[in-house]
Amino acid sequence: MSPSYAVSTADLWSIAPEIWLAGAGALLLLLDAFLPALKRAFTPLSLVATLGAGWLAWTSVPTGPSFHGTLDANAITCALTLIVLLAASLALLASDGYLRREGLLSGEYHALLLWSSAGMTLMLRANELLTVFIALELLSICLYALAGYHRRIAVAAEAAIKYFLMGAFVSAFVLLGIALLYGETGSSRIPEIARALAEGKGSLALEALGVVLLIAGFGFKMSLVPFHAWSPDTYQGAPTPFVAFLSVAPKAASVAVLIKIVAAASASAPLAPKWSTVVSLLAVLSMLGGNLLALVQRDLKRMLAYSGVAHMGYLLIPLASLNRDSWVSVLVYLFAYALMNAGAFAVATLLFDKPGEQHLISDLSGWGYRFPVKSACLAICMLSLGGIPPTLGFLGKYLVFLHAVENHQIWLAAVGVLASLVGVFYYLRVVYVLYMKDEVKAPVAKAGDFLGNLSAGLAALLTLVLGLWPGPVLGWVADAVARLG
Amino acid sequence: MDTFLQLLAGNTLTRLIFFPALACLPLLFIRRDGAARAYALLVGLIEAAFGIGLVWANWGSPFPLLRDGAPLPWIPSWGIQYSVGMDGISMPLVLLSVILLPIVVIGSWEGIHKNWQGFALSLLLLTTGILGALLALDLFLFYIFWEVMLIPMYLIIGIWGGQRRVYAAVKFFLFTMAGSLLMLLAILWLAWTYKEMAGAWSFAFADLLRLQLPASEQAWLFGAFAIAFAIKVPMFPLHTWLPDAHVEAPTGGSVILAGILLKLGTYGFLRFALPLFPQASQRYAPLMAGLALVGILYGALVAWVQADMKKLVAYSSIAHLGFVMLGLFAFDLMAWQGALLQMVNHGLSTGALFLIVGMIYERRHTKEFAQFGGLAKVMPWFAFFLVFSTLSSVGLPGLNGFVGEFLILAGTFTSKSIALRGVAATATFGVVLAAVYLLKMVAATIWGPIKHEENRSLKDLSWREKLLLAPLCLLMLWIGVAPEPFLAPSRPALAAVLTSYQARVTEIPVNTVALRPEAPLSEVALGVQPPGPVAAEARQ
Amino acid sequence: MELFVFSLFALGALVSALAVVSHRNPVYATMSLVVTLVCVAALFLMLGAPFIATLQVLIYTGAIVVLFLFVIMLLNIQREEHSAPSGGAQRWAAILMGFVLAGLLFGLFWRAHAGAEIQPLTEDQVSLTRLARLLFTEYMLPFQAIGLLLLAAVVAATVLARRPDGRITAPGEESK
Amino acid sequence: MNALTLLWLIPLLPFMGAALNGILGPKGRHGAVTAVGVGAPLLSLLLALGCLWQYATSVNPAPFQQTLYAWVAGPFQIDVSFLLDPLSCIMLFVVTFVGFLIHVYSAGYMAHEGGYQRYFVYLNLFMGSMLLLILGANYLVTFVGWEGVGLCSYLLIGFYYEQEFPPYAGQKAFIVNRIGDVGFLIGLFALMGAFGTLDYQRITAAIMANPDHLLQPYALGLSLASFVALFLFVGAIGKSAQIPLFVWLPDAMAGPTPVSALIHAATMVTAGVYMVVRSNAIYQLATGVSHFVAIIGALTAIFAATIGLAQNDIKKVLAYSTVSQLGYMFLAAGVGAYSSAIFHLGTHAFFKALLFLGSGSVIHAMSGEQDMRKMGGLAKHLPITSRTFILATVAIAGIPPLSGFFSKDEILGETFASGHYILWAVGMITAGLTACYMFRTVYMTFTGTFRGTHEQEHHVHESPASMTVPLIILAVGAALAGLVGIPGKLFGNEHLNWLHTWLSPVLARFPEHGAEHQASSATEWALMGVSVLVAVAGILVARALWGRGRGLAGDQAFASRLPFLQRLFENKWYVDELYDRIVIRPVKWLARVCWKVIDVLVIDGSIHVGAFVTEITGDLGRLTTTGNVRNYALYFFGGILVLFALVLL
Amino acid sequence: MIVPATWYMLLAAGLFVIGTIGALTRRNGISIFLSIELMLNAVNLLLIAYSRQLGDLTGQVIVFFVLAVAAAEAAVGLALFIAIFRHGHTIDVNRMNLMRW
Repeated sequence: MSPSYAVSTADLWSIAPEIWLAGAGALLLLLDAFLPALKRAFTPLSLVATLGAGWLAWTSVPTGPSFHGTLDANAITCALTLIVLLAASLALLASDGYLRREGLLSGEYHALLLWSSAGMTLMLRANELLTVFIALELLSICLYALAGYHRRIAVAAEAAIKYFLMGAFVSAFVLLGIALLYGETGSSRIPEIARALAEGKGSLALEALGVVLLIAGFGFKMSLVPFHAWSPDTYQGAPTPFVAFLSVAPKAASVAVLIKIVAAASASAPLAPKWSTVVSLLAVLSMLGGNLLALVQRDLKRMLAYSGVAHMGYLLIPLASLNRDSWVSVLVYLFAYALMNAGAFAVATLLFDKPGEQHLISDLSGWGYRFPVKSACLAICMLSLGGIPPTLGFLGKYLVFLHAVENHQIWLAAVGVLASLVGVFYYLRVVYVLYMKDEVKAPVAKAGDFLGNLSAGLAALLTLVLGLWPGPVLGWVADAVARLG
Repeated sequence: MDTFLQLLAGNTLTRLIFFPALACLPLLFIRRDGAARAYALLVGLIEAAFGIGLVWANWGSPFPLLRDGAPLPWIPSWGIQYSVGMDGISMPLVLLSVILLPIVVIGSWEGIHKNWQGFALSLLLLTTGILGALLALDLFLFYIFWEVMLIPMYLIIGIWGGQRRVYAAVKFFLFTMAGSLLMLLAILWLAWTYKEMAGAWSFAFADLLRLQLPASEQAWLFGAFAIAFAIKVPMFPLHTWLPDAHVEAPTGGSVILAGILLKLGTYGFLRFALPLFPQASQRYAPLMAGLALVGILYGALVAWVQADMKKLVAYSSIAHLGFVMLGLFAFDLMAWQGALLQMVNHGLSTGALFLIVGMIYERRHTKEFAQFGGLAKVMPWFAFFLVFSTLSSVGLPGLNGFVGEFLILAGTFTSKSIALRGVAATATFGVVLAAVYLLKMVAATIWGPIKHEENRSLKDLSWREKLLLAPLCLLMLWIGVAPEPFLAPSRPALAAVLTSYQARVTEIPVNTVALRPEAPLSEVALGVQPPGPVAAEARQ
Repeated sequence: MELFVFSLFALGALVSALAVVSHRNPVYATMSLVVTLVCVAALFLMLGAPFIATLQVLIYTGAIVVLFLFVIMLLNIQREEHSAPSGGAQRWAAILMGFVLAGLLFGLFWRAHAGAEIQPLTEDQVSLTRLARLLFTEYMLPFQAIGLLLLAAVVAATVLARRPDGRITAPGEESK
Repeated sequence: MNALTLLWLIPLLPFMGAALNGILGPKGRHGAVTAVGVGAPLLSLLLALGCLWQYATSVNPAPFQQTLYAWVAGPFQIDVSFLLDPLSCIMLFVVTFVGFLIHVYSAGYMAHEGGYQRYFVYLNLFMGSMLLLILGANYLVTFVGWEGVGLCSYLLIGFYYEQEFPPYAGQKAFIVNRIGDVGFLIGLFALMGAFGTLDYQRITAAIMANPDHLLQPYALGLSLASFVALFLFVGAIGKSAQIPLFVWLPDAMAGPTPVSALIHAATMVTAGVYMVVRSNAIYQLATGVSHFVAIIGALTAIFAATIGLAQNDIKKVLAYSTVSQLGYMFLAAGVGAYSSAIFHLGTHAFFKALLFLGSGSVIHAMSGEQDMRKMGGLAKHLPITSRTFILATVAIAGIPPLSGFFSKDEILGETFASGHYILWAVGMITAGLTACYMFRTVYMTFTGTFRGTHEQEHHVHESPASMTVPLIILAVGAALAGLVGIPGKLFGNEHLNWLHTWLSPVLARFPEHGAEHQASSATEWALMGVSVLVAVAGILVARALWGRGRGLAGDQAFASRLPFLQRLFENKWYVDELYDRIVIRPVKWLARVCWKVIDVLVIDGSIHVGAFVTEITGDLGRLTTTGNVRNYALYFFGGILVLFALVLL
Repeated sequence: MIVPATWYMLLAAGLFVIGTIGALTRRNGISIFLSIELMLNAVNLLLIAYSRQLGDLTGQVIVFFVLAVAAAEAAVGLALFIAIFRHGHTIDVNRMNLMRW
């Protein structure tokens, strides 16, 4: 036996997007150091990075396992990768103006964001727990730094430290979960863990604990109730354009891992029905908790944070009856969520130009007339978040509920419906504050932010257009799931 | 997509539905109030011409169903189609919608003081939603359009409304949303059941009609649909959003809301809830008829003690639509004819009343009775139109309201059920109450001595305002004197739906879901479908 | 003999761990952590993982703890402040739930592995070569990823520790 | 040219007149308005006369039905069609003739009032609706006219809209009528259900073909015939101001006097009688209900007469008199004397229109004063008015050979003959009371000394020719109309009673039900004598109390002797107050409860509570986000334990 | 006597719980972080114990990576403490509540 240490070309191609992203990040760092004059081009350059990575993920990543099975790519991971990169792109576009305004434009921001994306895309393809953990840490560390990126404001530091302390604490639990699964099943590879579970190898209770810990860990990243408490604080304090990324991309990557873990854990016959219960509980708690708490928020970003909690609750509904079709609902929902949530934060970036201050919804009063286009974008995103047709958000909810109905979990859909009724209330509040109140606060005049507007406009437009003409999206997703074999 | 564009270009229902929405695009760049207003009027007139032309062109035909070609795949993975069609049931309401559109624009000409662009956008999108919901033959499509109506209306109430507009708008939205989400669940369930039975997804109404459901399932599905529609109608006790919405909405909003939006609820019952769930609807018919009766009397009573003109008219809507609901749940051709006609009638007369209230509100900025009195002296034309519309609303023979109420009540009374006879007889008292509260309104506004000095200098209706009301009043008179032209086109459609409905009711109940055989497309859309051999098999 | 050594280091680890979590002075707590880490390293050694034990001592005690001390000194934190009263409910809930978790873990481990036969150490298990081979074949990807991770960490640390105006200085200076 | 083919024009012409005047607008020239407003009824009258002539002269006249178009088609077809048969012929003549005269009168009476054009619009509208009512070939067309006249009544009562009271009175009239109309409608529905048509001729034919069908139990423990008859009668009660729905008619006097004459005396209020007679086939089968009709009629007759005794407003007296006379008509219809009812309807139209127009002339002369206490001695100032008025009074009092005598006596005779002796007695007493209060009116108005102001006295003058000529024509009618119904039996020639013969085709005959009451001619003579005596007695009492220039002394005497009765009569038996207490207030209270309690408190309240609870839950929930990261970690830790517990369980 | 791996596991569990309690009860951010390091170390011990019991080196590989991760986390975390100290002159997590509710 002579092991080959050489990394095969196929293996390299399988991480081409990550290499591209990492390289681009490093390049930006270097440019920052040596050619600071190019600063203005950082955002376009980083967009080239995300788009290029997307293109690579779309065209070049071979399906199937690579790197000794630590990675496993398929059409779905490709879709998820694109969703992550979409969020990254939107966030980067939205960031440009913010960073300039605050005098924070530097390569580090872009590099960290790109690396974080790389961590996510890696994590969602990872098929082995150690790789998952490393990728998780990679993306987390970048996120911690980005959350505290705005050095001058205290809330940003506080946001970052809260996120960091929670993240580190949770990492320890995730690691414990990995250790338990590894120790009891004898492998850290997810397929083998599934096989071992199916065979009944190891202590069932410890394995269950391991799975619970992993669910909790990724539930934390997805900010599910009761692991959600950090997210409003962090979202509020962190730079707004970055939150467009933070509120979407890690959730997309985490849900992929979560599904893998739940699917693997369901291989164990005695445990299989439990996961449905666990996931349903988390879904119900998140939907209700998120919406109820969002209802009473006065700060737009906090409100969106809780709304994100609720959305992750909806997203879990298809997981409660996990089958191949769940992916369709999950992907469409994630895609919609990425667009509308990133769009909402992009608009928030444009409208609230005083970092560190509260993002009071009431400040938006009457701005619907002062900023017609931005407000329209925000309104569309809000309606989409509320799940009102003909937006993409509705389509997502519809598919999620359909999945529940299809799998005899109509009660879950009913809870979802109830919760979204609460949701509609606070999403609408933004709309009515925008259009139906008289202006209370004069906005600070500021230079146009083309890229930021582009980000918001693109997100809103896609939310609306794809909601009206969802055929391509759904066809593509259905195709991806069908290719899963 | 290509086919869709072709449809959009041709003289089709598709163009009728989407023309207002497409017309919004240029509107995005028309910022000036005057221009936006004129543009909206232009679009409204063109749309009305389209609508009338379309109906006119097909008037002579027996009017079974006008379809835009074959259904187009919209979301093929879930069998969701773009499929629209017009038959005798939707035709009157479509006609009403397109006629009201320019009238609403003109009616808002001076009442809307700010942001005409936004108002016109909302109005046009709303029209698309309404027409789509009326013409959709696919339940998913229907739901989409149903919800599309919500936002513009919400904005219209919330932006251009009165003092408590936000409360009213949110209340309107949440009530309606609550109902429609339930309906969504029911639609999903139906589609899934169909998939389980037929092996493929479909939301097409024609396909879902083939489902023969067990009683228990029918019950909750009907319940979900019924709640959604009952909120929209609105039926007692789900009606409290309506007075608020009406009071706060601007004139144009009230007209659309009362004129068309509420009808979507009753239309939904007639088109979807009854044919889809025959046995359940039969079972709950006493309840529904009872609630309709309560609505008639309750709405009338509460209207009587209102101090605000708009609130009074709003509560009168509850009473009037109670008649429609009663007619629908009589399951009698005459009653159905009356119900359908009454939907149009209510649109005309209540629409006119709201316009009139709006006119006086624009002059005096109040709608309180106590502020008026004796206006007939200074505003004779106003008085004339107010009395005319009121009489139509009261149901005076010779005007439209009577025809609808008469057919409904006569149909209900003569239907087979003895209990309905009592209900109809009791409901007839609603006619007295209508006179009581509406004449109270007339008396308090235009009769008597002038009590407030500021009323002495009020200007009578302008040409614009007279032109606005004249067509409505002419229609009221026409329908009242010779209703047959308005009844004839819908009769075959209603008769067909009723026949097939009764055939379904008398089917032997099934314990598990069964699938009826397929029927020809045109008939399916009308609901014609006698129980066939497959259903018979399912019984064994 | 082995039992004795185990007991010694286990006890050392537990006691110093308790000191870590209970000592008010972070410097002492950090020093106690060193003790724990060393004890655990010794246990690694006993479990046949000499390479990891070495790394533990080098990285943890040599680098990380030093970093901690450095920051503690830099920030000049002596004791936990007493001004804000610590939430009693939080403390007791934490301790209670901690005991629950401990009970669970103990119970489960005991049930799962009590009396499990342990194989004597083989050459393969302590072989650094095998470890390295694993690292460079099966765990090649994590290995590469950790490179990026460390790079990111460095960048992140510099980004975060930078002064608001962008200069990298000790925080103590600005207060003056 | 066959005039009958233009039958449809008869109701249409007044409508067109109304429309034309409406288009002319308030600024229309006086002459033009008059030409249109009076011209349209004139054309109608001429056309009607042509039709009547054509109809009467055709051999063996069969009912003429003219269908214009289908109002509603389909399995329940209802046509817009007109019917000319003996009954509608009579009505047509009365309505067009009296109507036209009153139009002419109005042109004079209203000449100087504001809203002249509006007045004629309403009046023409009324004529059209009334003609629709009587010419309708089915219940629906009749009902359209029925409510149409109600509307015009509303508008005309409220004609002086700038005052407080008239609009209120109009509203009251409309609403009370509507209560009756509900009954009418329910009756229609039952007919519709039973026969599938509302066509008079087809329904009658169906009943004649199978009378037993109508005797089947239907609802409320009634047979179909009784059910229909009862509810149709409810409609008649409302329209014809019978107990208990008569309250609107006295208030209706707030309208211009010609209107009172036309609508609230001659034509509209008699629609109920017309409708009952029209439905006589059903009423004949509903014997119980017929009794009820008779009782109501008799009660109303005497009840209104008592009130008439104590009224001081000249128009109010006439109004109660109308109610009372309508009671007679229903008494007749109730005892099966349908042709007598129509007879009295016709004669009443003449003399009551005359009375009202006379009173209008008086009021005109008195510059709008209606209180008889302020009049007196007007005979010398108003020769034509006073003479015609007195003639009409004599007619209504039932003094032969004036029209009122024949018709009233026929009713009483038929009542007696049918065995309703108590009702007959009531009718007799009423006849006495009628004579009494009508002569009270005459005495208070025309005799004695003038009690008004000097200004009024100065202004008193006879009315213009446009008003007096109709008075004279009507007086001729009131005097001679009775001749169409000379009680043939007395002279042994049934056919002498032309009206009876004329109407007989309209009246259904059921061999087993309709046993003709035959009274001997001796009894007839005796009854006739009694009624004349009673009338004379009534007149003498009036003369004793109010005549011979006693002025108001009679009233005071009445009030001092029978204070309780006087107050009761003067306040109309407190019926309005009673309704206010037992109907209006409770319903209004209920309405407020519905609104304030059910709507606001219960429904909205529960929704608000729901929203509040939701928000409070959210508010409490947000307290969990303490901002302290250690708490968050604890939630996480706790969450794990809970989830794991869930898995273990 | 060879000490069975189970005992190491129990010890690891104990250390982990101590770390958890520490992380949850300390107010000083750095002390919390220290406790988290303790938790990581406990897991490391568990991994090595499993590795020993399974006779599989993967556990050791994981620990190897965890050490690196811990180092990276420490660097970032401590930098963060410096940053937060700049703003509030405290690293008491009880006082880091500019944002809540």
